[in-house]
Amino acid sequence: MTRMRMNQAIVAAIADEMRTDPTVVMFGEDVAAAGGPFKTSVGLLEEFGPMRVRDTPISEMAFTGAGVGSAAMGLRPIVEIMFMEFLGVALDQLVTQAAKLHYLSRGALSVPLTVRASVGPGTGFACQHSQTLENWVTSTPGLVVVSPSGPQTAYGLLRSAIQHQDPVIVLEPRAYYGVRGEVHTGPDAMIPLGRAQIARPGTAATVVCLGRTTAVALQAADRLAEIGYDIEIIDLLTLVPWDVAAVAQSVRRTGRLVVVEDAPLTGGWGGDIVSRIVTEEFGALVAAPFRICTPDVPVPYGKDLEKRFAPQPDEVGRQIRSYLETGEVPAHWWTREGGMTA
Amino acid sequence: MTRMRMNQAIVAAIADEMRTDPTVVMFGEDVAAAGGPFKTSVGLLEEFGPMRVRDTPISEMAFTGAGVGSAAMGLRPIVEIMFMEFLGVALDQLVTQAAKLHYLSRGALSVPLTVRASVGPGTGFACQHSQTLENWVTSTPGLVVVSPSGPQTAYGLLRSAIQHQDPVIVLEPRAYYGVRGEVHTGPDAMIPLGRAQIARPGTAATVVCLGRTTAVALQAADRLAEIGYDIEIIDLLTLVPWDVAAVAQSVRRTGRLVVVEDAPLTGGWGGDIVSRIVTEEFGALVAAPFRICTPDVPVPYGKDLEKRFAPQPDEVGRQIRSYLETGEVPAHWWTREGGMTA
Amino acid sequence: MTPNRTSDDQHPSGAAGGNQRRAALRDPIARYGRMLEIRAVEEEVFRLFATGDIHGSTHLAEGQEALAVGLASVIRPDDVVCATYRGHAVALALGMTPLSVISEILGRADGPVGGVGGSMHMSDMEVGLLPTFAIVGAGLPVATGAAYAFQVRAEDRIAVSISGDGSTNIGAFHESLNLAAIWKLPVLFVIDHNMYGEYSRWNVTTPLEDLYHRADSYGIRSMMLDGMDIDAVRRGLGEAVDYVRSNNGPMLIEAKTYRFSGHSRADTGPYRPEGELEHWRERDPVTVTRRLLLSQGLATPTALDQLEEQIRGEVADAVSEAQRMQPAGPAAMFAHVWAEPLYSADGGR
Amino acid sequence: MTPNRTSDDQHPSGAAGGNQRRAALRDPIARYGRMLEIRAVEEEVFRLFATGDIHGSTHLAEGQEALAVGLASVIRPDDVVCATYRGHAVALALGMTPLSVISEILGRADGPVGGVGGSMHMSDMEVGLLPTFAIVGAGLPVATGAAYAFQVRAEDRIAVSISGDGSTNIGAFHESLNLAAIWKLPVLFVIDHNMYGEYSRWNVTTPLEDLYHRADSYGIRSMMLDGMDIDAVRRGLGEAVDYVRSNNGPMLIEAKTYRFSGHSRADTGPYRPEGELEHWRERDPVTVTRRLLLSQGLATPTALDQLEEQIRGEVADAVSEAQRMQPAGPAAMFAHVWAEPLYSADGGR
Ligand SMILES: Cc1ncc(C[n+]2csc(CCOP(=O)(O)OP(=O)(O)O)c2C)c(N)n1
Ligand SMILES: Cc1ncc(C[n+]2csc(CCOP(=O)(O)OP(=O)(O)O)c2C)c(N)n1
Ligand SMILES: [Mg+2]
Ligand SMILES: [Mg+2]
Repeated sequence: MTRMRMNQAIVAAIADEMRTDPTVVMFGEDVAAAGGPFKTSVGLLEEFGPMRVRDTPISEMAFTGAGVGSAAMGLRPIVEIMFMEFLGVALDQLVTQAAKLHYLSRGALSVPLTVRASVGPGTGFACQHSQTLENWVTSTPGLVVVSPSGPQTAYGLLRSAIQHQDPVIVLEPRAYYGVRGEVHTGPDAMIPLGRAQIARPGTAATVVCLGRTTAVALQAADRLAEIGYDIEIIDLLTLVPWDVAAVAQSVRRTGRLVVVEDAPLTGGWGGDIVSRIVTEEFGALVAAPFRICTPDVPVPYGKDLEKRFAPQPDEVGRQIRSYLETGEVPAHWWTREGGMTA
Repeated sequence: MTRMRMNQAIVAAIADEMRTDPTVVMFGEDVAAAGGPFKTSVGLLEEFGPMRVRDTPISEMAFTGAGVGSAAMGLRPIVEIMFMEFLGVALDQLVTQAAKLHYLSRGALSVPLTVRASVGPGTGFACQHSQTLENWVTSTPGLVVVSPSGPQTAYGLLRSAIQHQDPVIVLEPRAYYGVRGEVHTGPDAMIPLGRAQIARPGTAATVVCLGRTTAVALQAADRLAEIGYDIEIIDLLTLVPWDVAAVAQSVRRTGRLVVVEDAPLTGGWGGDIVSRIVTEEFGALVAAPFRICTPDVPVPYGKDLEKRFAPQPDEVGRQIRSYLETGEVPAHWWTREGGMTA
Repeated sequence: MTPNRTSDDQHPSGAAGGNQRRAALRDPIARYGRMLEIRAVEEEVFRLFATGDIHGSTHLAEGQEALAVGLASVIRPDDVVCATYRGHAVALALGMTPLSVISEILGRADGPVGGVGGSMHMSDMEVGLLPTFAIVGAGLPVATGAAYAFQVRAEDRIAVSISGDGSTNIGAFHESLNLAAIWKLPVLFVIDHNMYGEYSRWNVTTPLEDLYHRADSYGIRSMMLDGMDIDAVRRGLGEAVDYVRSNNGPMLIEAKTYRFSGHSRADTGPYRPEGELEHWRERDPVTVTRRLLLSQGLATPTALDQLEEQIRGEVADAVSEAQRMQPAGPAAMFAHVWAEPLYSADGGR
Repeated sequence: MTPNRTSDDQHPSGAAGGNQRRAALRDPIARYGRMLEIRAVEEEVFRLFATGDIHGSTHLAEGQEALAVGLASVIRPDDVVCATYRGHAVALALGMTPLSVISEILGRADGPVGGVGGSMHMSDMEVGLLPTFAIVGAGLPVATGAAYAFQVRAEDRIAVSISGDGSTNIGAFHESLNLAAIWKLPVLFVIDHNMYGEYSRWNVTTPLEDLYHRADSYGIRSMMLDGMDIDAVRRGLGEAVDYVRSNNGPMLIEAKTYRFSGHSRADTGPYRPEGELEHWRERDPVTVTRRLLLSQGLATPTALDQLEEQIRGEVADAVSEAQRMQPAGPAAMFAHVWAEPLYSADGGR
């Protein structure tokens, strides 16, 4: 176990994979000489050389596609998309090419490509650099979508993603690159794709989180525990295909489902969780499930605004407490505080 | 009332807007001289001339962006994206630019842009030209998403979209371009954005549809009516922001919710409908809501495969009948028919 | 090491030995025969479309056979090719059989893509053909990436991207050439300038006629050649292939051809300037090559007539055989979605 | 007719009269003053970032002032400009006030974007500045579209896109130039070649140094100029603006500048070749212009010293004033999401 920041855990995962598998390569904007804009590739160029670690031009379509082509030819490329928004100029290569090549080659090709993209609010980068945008990639059969919640899961998921035979996109909560934690490394620390983790066992409600919101909900849970509410927190980790069984099992125990997410009310990924669970576990639910999400507005810049925009421990605690006390779904903060709808 | 194909209704809507408003312009690949790959702009070049109706190079990013820039400068451009997939090379301009310019100019600019894109299966174009991909655009505050279900709604929604002051994307079910129907034209035929329509009133269940699936569900409803099940069909028409009130009201009457969609099980738009309604109307539901959707596979090519892939009247009827008879959510066809999961 | 082929599931329709068919192209008569074969297949496909046997759309390459066959004849079996929805000619040239191509277009279970791909998605890694790309320009980044893999492993292979004149207006073209240049990758970009993108003549969409000049923006060596003349194609592409294979970096070749067919399906090409089609028909690569073979004394008219008859017969047989094959059943759509299925990909209730 | 401005909500911080500030640039001393002002604002922003008063990131344009001011001085008030996240200099040059720029960077409710935009999203349509684009290359298609609107309405206006050397490697650059050329649009593409894209020197990402050659791919006229010399900038851009405004179609100008600042925030530029920064500092547009004004006898050293002192004072005052302004409250994030809100945009429970 070593204490490291999430970006260091990412470097460690990549380095460990590069050491064991000579087909692992990495490229993206300023990932080589500069060690990555978020310092997620520090030292890799020095250790693995310019054939395997490369800087690219500002050409997301070309270099994401280069990931697709080189993966199809047997490499295991890791492509860094600095901000998820930049996939808006390259989505075709991931969704319409990478995710379909195995299918369209009748299995003759596979695309063991890992795309890493930073996502979400919390760093003051404003509305063109702060979206989560999971929905750009979630309804794409053939593409795995994962999202770590801190240093340990960043390490474990990334190693699994690199080893996986299908394309995987890793959505990294950028607000957490600098967050520190104890990290267990090595092959045992790999986290299987497709499996959620119970981040905190509990009985009062099932709270499903992803990425940045797991730690938020954990903080809320501590305070709720003090007043006697013992919630279960599921860190989804894999968003596609997500672990329906784990969530369903938990809901069968708790009878209540809450999703905490950085995505907006309309179209956010939480809708998929609530919908599927309610269809499959209707009888087990003792109260309405609901989502604690972001309002339907572009991510605002101002410090206080951005903080208010995304779920924070206080608000999550308040919502869940009210839910458990009343059995009713609480109002969103922007409704409660009055007249703030766009 | 005139009998016309859906593509002719689209031409009529554009022509009527171009006649009344000189700022309306249109461009896209082969929309001018050739009248459009789906014949959705036949005669417009002849009537309105090359300044207002233009062919573009194969440059979706540039011409979608040209729509954004010209809309910001006061035109009302209509941009044709021949197949929704092509937004995979241009999504940035719609989601990250168009939808944010009003916000980022503190209201000084608005972007009355209409993007039309053909969507969905049913024409044998295989997996890179048959996706619905609503999810690429649904969690984008600032962008309206609509989808017509036939000639009349294509006319009415498109005129409203063109007149609307915010960017609107119109998802046209391409399988229906050739479908004929009676079309009432003129300003009275405009369909307000944000309002669903009850395509068929009923009491047994609320069935929410969009685009291609409305007619599918209507056919299923006729057969269900013969055996005494009277379902209500809501044609959503606007997907973002969708008419929560209309669906909620219906569900309060019927106690049952089914969504019929061309999108895949994982990440399809129906999750948003089910999730929101279950949160707000949990008490009104007498049975589990569920989605009749497509399996998590790329859209297959073969004629029979493609037909099986997407909801058809028979299957929708079978599912809803079973649901109403047993109170239980029926199995997906691919589970029922055994062992077909990817 | 990662295997780049994970198939367990061989399609019988490709069994005729793509590599032998490729090797045969060393012979000029065989090259002529392959052009005839492509023409015959395209004519059958056109007919099957008209009779409603083919679902969806199909993009023929009549007039562009010399480029496809010329290209196939100068690359090696382990080189790879990224082509487009207008891909039957390239597929056949590379070695896929008429039965293979036609069975996929007919959506047969034993088609090379199992009937889930169709006309726009030919693929057979046995002959180095990646699934053809239906998004304009999408093949260029992928070819660039394939070349990068060859460079990393110091393999003696090259990647080829072949795409249309229209594809030079899309962002992926620009980005790929730039990346290939700066990384000095063994990739050959072939632009098949058939004068049209859909229903638009090149001049409606592109401010310059000779597209090979666009390579200058990236310091990439480039050349234009006559795509209707198979010998010119072989000479030009042969040199380019050598250049690229010798680690000089990428190269771009523009081949001037002409699309005799409409863009797709029933397009009759009403937008063509008068006389243009007729002018180009005089340069039909099939008839030009025949004339050349005869004038060079490499074959007799009778021999070539017999060859043509034989090929037409084989193609007709392939059509009949493909029609007798089973259409893909619903289970086909669930095959090969994932190379490594996760337990959570459960398909739902 | 559609109004292209729907604002009801004026931001007081822009009230100082952007157009007067623009008009002032007819005077060489005022141009020098504006460069000084930009430099002073960037220094304050750098300081505020260091002290933690600024949230997020910020991209300074020290060294690039001559290009910004030169451009602003040769276009008309009703022309429009699409610039980038490195946009403070262009914003100030066009006429936004230091108070306006700084208040937005500080996230103030009365900032020009109401505190929801920040450093990367300067905007003030009073001076023709569209919200600056934080996605590399995104401004080029938008400028192209703006120019199309001017063409349709036969207006005497032009659109300007200004973006970095790195932006010439992205697809949107290629597509926009092609579209602008084939439609013959009144758009001027300015490439600010400051030698770096983030931490990469141009040669790491781009196979040719003089980017104006890339215009040849589209038959677009182009020119290179010295972006450190405001007179050269004015001459070159002035000609280009005339050319574009006279309906000759688009033009591309490459200006060679140098980014004295790091890419963003605390980047100290460890990747610069030794001596490069010092070499370029000798060509600092602020000091070069000062020297020129003196040598031409247009001003005395005392006058320029006083001017500098005055401007620094004004900028310091603007900072103090901005710091006293109210930060944007939560309601700000709900403003201007929709120009025409639909009843169904209800915000939920
Ligand atoms: C990104 C994208 N835009 C548009 C299309 C629709 N489309 C298919 S083929 C074609 C014309 C392509 O022309 P060209 O590149 O010259 O190739 P050709 O068809 O002549 O072989 C177009 C516009 C597409 N498939 N992908
Ligand atoms: C599509 C996209 N890719 C990457 C980035 C990240 N990024 C921001 S600025 C920058 C460098 C741009 O360089 P250049 O165009 O030379 O402009 P400069 O910053 O030098 O003004 C990069 C890569 C981005 N904003 N958008
Ligand atoms: Mg062509
Ligand atoms: Mg630069």
